Amino acid sequence: MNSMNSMISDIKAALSPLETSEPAFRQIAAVVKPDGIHGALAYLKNKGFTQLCILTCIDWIEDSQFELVYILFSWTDGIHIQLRARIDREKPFFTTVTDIFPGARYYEREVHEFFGVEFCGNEDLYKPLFLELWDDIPPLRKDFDPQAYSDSKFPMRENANEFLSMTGGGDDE
Amino acid sequence: MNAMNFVYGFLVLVAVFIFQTTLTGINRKVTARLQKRYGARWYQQFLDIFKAMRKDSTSHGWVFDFGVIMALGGIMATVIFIPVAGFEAFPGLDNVFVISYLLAVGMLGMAMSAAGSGNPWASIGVARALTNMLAYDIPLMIVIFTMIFAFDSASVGELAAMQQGMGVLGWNAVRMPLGGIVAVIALLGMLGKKPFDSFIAPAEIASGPMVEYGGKHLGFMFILHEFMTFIEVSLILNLFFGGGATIWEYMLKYAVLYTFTTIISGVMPRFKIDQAVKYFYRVPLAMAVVQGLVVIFTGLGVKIWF
Amino acid sequence: MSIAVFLAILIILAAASFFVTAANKKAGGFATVAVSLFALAMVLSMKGSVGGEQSFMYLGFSITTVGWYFSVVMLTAYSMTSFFNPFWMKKMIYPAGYNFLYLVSMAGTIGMFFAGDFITLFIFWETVVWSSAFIIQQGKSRKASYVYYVLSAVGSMATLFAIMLAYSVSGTFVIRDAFTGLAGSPGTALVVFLAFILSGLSKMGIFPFHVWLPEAHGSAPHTFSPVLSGGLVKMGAFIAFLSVTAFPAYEIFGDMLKIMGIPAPIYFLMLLGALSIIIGTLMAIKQEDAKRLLAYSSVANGGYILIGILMLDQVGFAGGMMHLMNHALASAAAFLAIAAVAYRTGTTKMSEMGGMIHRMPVTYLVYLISIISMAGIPPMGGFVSKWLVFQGLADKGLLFIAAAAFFGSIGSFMYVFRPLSAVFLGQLFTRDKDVREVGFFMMFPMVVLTLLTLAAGVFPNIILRVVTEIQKSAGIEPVTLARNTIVTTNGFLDAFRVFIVFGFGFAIAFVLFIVRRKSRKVGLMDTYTSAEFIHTPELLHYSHSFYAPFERLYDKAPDTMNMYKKISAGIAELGGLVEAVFYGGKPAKTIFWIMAAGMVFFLAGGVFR
Amino acid sequence: MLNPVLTIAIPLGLSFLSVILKKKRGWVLLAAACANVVMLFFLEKGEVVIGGFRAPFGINLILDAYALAGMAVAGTLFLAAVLVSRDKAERFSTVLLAALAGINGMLLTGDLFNLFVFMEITAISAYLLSSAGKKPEHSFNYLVLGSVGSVFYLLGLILLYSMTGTLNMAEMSRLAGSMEPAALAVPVFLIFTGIAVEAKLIPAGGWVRGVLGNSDSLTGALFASVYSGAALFVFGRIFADVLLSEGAVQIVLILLGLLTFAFGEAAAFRQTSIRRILLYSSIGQSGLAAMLFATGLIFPAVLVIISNSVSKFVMFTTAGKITEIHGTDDYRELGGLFRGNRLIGTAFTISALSLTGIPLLFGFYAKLNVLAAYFNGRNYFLPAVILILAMVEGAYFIRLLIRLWTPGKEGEEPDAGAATKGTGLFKPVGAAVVFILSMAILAAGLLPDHAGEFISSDGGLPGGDAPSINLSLTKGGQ
Amino acid sequence: MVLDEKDNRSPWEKIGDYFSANSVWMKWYCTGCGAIEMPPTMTSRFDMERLGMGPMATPRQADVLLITGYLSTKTLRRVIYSYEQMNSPRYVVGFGSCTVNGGIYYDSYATINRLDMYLPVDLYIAGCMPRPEAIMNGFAKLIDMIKKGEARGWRHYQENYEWYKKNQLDSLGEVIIKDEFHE
Repeated sequence: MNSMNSMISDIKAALSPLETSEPAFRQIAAVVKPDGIHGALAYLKNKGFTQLCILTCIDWIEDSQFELVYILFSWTDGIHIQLRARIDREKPFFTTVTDIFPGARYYEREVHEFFGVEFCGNEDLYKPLFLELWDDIPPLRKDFDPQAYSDSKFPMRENANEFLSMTGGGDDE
Repeated sequence: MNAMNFVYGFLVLVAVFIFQTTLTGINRKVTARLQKRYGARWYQQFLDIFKAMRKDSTSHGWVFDFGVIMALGGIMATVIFIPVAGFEAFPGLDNVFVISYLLAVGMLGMAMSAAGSGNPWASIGVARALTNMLAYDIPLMIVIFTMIFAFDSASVGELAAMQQGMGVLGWNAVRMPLGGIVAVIALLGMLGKKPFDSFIAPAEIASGPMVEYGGKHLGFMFILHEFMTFIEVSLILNLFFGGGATIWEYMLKYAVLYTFTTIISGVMPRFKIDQAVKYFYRVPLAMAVVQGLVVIFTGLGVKIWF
Repeated sequence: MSIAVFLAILIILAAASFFVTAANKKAGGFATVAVSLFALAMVLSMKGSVGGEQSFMYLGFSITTVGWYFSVVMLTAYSMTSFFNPFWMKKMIYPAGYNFLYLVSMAGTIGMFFAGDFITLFIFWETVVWSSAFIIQQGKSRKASYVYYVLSAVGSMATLFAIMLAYSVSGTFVIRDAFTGLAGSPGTALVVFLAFILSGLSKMGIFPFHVWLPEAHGSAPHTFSPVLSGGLVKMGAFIAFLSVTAFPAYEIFGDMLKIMGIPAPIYFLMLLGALSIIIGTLMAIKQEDAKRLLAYSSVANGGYILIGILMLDQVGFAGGMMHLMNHALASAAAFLAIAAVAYRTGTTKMSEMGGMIHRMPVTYLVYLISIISMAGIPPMGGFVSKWLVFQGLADKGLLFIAAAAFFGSIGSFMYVFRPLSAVFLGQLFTRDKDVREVGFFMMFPMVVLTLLTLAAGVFPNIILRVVTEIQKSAGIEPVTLARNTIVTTNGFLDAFRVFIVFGFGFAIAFVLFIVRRKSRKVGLMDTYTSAEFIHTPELLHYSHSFYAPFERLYDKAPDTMNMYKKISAGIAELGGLVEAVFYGGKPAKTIFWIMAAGMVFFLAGGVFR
Repeated sequence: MLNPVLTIAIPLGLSFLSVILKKKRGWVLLAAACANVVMLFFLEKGEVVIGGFRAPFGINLILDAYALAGMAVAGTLFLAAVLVSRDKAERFSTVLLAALAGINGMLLTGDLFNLFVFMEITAISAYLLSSAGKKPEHSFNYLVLGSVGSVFYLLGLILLYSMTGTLNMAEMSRLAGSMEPAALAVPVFLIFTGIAVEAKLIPAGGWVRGVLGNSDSLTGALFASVYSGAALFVFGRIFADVLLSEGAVQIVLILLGLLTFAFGEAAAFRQTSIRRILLYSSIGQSGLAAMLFATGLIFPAVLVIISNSVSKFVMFTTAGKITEIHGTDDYRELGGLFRGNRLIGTAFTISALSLTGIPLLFGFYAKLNVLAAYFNGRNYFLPAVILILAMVEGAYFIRLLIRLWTPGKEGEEPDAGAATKGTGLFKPVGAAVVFILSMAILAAGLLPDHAGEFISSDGGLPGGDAPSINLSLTKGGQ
Repeated sequence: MVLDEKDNRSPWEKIGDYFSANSVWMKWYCTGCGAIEMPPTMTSRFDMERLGMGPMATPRQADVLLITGYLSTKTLRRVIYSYEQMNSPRYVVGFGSCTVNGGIYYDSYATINRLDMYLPVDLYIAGCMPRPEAIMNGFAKLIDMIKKGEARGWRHYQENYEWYKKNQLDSLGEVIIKDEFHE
């Protein structure tokens, strides 16, 4: 645990996070200011956290905030680090980290597609990634209503007879 | 060469089709029983073929069709040349090289048609099939070569006839035991049975060359497969197991030999294609060369029974 | 017309074509067509005058059946290929020079085949070598021409050595007399035999001289590769023929160690042939360029021809002699087909093309039939000749050579299929959507060669009759021919009946096919892709590293080219050393060496007198 | 019939005249060169005594077929060189005329000391000429080695004189024949060294790279064909006619020739500069000729010298011109040079191919004779070596030719646009001369027997050597 | 399925249907959790080969398209593509409640609710998931239907192609996607 402790103290000293915690064994969570993310990632990459496991997002609709979560892993120490930062939900703009982790390009596209967060500097941001031909607000936002979407797009079966009548002809709609 | 030859040839084709397709059905049952299943009906193979012929088909251009016809045509011509229990529709054309190379016409036609579909799986499958062929054919051809040298004949019918009349001891598989083993292993490769079936690996390359065939094209491929099986098993049977003095003996031996390969393949896993090549060039090739040297330099196996 | 006059006319016509081309490129191309067809007609008409001896100044000619046969093979390749010339003139850097050298090398081959003595043989041999070397450099690679020339030179120099050695022993240059004079001294005879056949080996691309074929065939102008592969390589076969017939190798080496009845030196050469079959096959399988692939296939087929000729028996020899005709026809046609494709698409890289069958069906059929013949599949000519070679090998029990022959034969299915699949079958690339079939004038030679290949397979006895005459003149028992049948001790082959039965099978299959319902036509891109949408044909075409799993098995095998590179580097290194030691520009050093030489003189004069 | 002395006296006299006639000296040079060639046809064969004393006591000149062949080659090529580079030759008129006199003297003289004198005349003119390369260092090296060679030669002469008491060649030949061969080892070495410097043989050819590697169209041609041809003729005169060595000494001589041949070809193989390729090739050919002379095979050696001199003349002249015009002679930078100079390219190609021994060119006849001569002597090792080295020679020449003819990158079709620009390497006269010489190679190659008879005409060469092989006698059907 | 249509097949068609019924080859589209029920059905416990059924590698060879579970819109596009590559006569079997009415994914933004809106389903096998017994039962029913000429979904698809196409476009936008990953 010494490496953990020293890591935490290092992080505290270098990144001055808003708060730190240890959510699980060999995991560190640190909340930083949005504009500190870039520096923190660069610093941690230097410290051996060479892998960006994931970039994801949480929609805190009550606080009107998006929380971006970067999870890094160090193959030398075996430690995961979460970096969390909250940005304004109404103006969901953030800078890309592809200059530090080129692989973040696809994570950012994903977050953009599902939450609508825009990462300035990512060239491919507006290309579709998962959702083919999506035509509504980003689906993982809390204010998106999947039931309504499903009802509007995918007809429900109303009763058993409808299916039975299908083989007789498709003119019942 | 007159009209009767062609009539005989046609009858041979029909008979071979019925016989081999039935046998294939029975062997499906055998495989099922090996796997503790009940298995398909014995005539299931006929149903499958006729069902395929019945269905609509899709074509990817003229070479796709032409290749199929060429394949089946070449294979059927080869079937006509195979001597069965001393009977040949066209006497004297049963040269072993003619048969093995005419067989290649069919394979080339199939490969052409498959690659003509434009599907990369088909090309990969063909590439593997050809590699497989290169693997099994060399040891087998060395043994056959030895046999031709030893008996001064390249005629399949004559070679078969020479082994008859001495019971089991007359069989080349017994006279040349290593060669016999090589032949059976090569037969597995020729038939595309496990462990040498990586070229039609259904789950990996979507059944390889067959990937784009449906309907009558697929039916043709199944008929082709039956004929090809007949040619390959007959070749080994005639050359190594003495053919048959009568048609019944021939059929019986044939059924036993074919079922034997099915049983072996029923309990085998699958070689990767390069593993298959390595295997054939290690064990069977060495055995074939040893057998060849023994026969050529000592005459052992050729003369001691004479 | 005497040979000398004939050759002189050809040379004059070659010069004329030079000036015609200088005036009008296309007309010059047509001039080569006319001249080569004229030469072919002349040679064909010479069949009657076989047996004559002629001389002109210091050149001596002798018209033999075998010379006639080789000339016909050669001129078929030349004349058919020349039909392509007019259309490629604009791509040549020296069109006039190309046409001139094309015809000069053609004349050279005729002179060589009809040579009556070694000096004539050598003169024309070298004429062909340098003229073709200067043609090859007009293609894609200068290095190819260099490699070609150097390896040819290895052979030429060895041959010259052999000629002079034979001359010094027997005192004549006349081919048969010079060799028979060696009968008394087997040691010298062995040296002469090996040195003489070396040029044949290097020309035929027998291991270890095979490295020039892929370079030269692959990089020569597209209109010259067919000649190289279909024609010039056969010059080596001629040398091999002379080595075993004019040089009575079997008699002279009769007392030596025999392996399966073959004298050891000949068996050794056969092993080299077998090795080239294996190497040619393996290398052809892994080529990415269609022309290089065909070049390696020529290496393998050269092995068959060599083995067949060296057997010098009733059957195998006939097979070897016939195979050189069959291979010339098939390989010229295959190279022409690739040239036709390159004419339309501008590339010969297999991974850059696909689906040409939908745009160039005739070219496809030409290529198909020629490769079927090369792979030795009935009913094409290549099958008959390979069959004869196999029969001959089986007769003699040459196990290892037969194993190599089988390997090459089965392996050829692999490499001939590859361009078929990659270039002609598969997906049609977007870039080639508007490609058209080549015009009639280029299609004509391809179709003629294809029909000849087919004819050779269905009526092989037409060619084999000439071969029997050659066998008679070489003093061996000719292969037995019935009306349609070739008879050997191990069985017989009736190619015509095989063809008919094949047709019968095909007819049944065809009837079966058309009685069933017509199929639905779908596009090439509408294929099973595990249900994924793919819109780019280039991505749906499997052609790169076609036999990757198999290639992996031998990708670490040593490359013969490296050996030559090492030799070349060694000579250069020695040169560098010499330069530094003797020519460094420091007088003191030179004087030191003078003194050293002085010491040697003193020692020579005083000590080792 | 003219007295052979005139061929020495006239150039020498004109050389003094040219100092006075400063303006017209170019014409004087041309006239002398022409006169020299014309005189060759009218010279009286036989021995000429100078100063009244008959040999062995006096000084004499010997004009036999051998000397005539040498003078024909040297004189013709000298004239050709003057014609091709008249402007350059003009500046060196005096020197060149003296050199011509020296060369003729070297070839004609029947006296070993006179030979020394003529050699010195020639050598001094060569030193002066080599300074035209504007690289004094190389001229200095040449001067040093040349002087060393002269000293060695003189020492050898003194030794021989003390041993035999004569300097006359014929007398010396007679006396040396009866001497213990081992005793000749030292004088042979000393004299060998003296001539080897000029003949570019190992170990004394250290100056060649510097001088010939920086030669221009005039000096290159003169050094590589005229001087070196003459020197080799002298070498042959001495070692195949006068001081016939035997046993170990002969083997050492052959070996040195062989080493020169092999090393020269190997060194040429790695060069990229045209002139260096050519100079090492010349070294190799000199080695071959020396080897042949040392074996006693005079006729093949003469053929080799003639073939080499003519070919090298064409090639060195061209290479010199190329350097002058394009500023470099690295063939990798000169791709497609001959595209604009096809006539000269053809001449160059014919010369190179002849040198590598392609049939129907003169070089083939030479090679054939060399081989036949060795085979007749039941020597099988040397022909094998010669053929292997001929292969090396063919390799580097074909590489050079291909590059010079065909522009464009490796792996692509030739690109006419990438060809080295520029036409007209030569002025018309020069081009004509070069082309005629190459055509002569071709003609002599097409009619080899006539050429052979022409060279060995009238009583043949010393030792009665005649063509080893007559192609007309090898016709088929006999 | 109770259908009151007359059996108006020709004798040749009847024979053909007999063959089709006794040799049913399936292309599994293993879209969801149902795929895991297939191995027991196929292997020695239940052995579907008894009925002449078997798995096939490609849609060209197959007679039945077996949809084993929920279908997201992305998957449905590919299923439709596969179906159109099959040769007639071809049949579709929906498998599990997700294909019937969306199952537990009824309100998902990404999965469809009714398969028969987009493809002509001949037979549903209900259950979440159906056990192998149910599957075998369903197959027996399918074979029976084919034999009697009642499994005519493929004809229905041909005849009502416009209707199916409209449904597909309504729910999916485009069937065939061309983007960065599919070019």
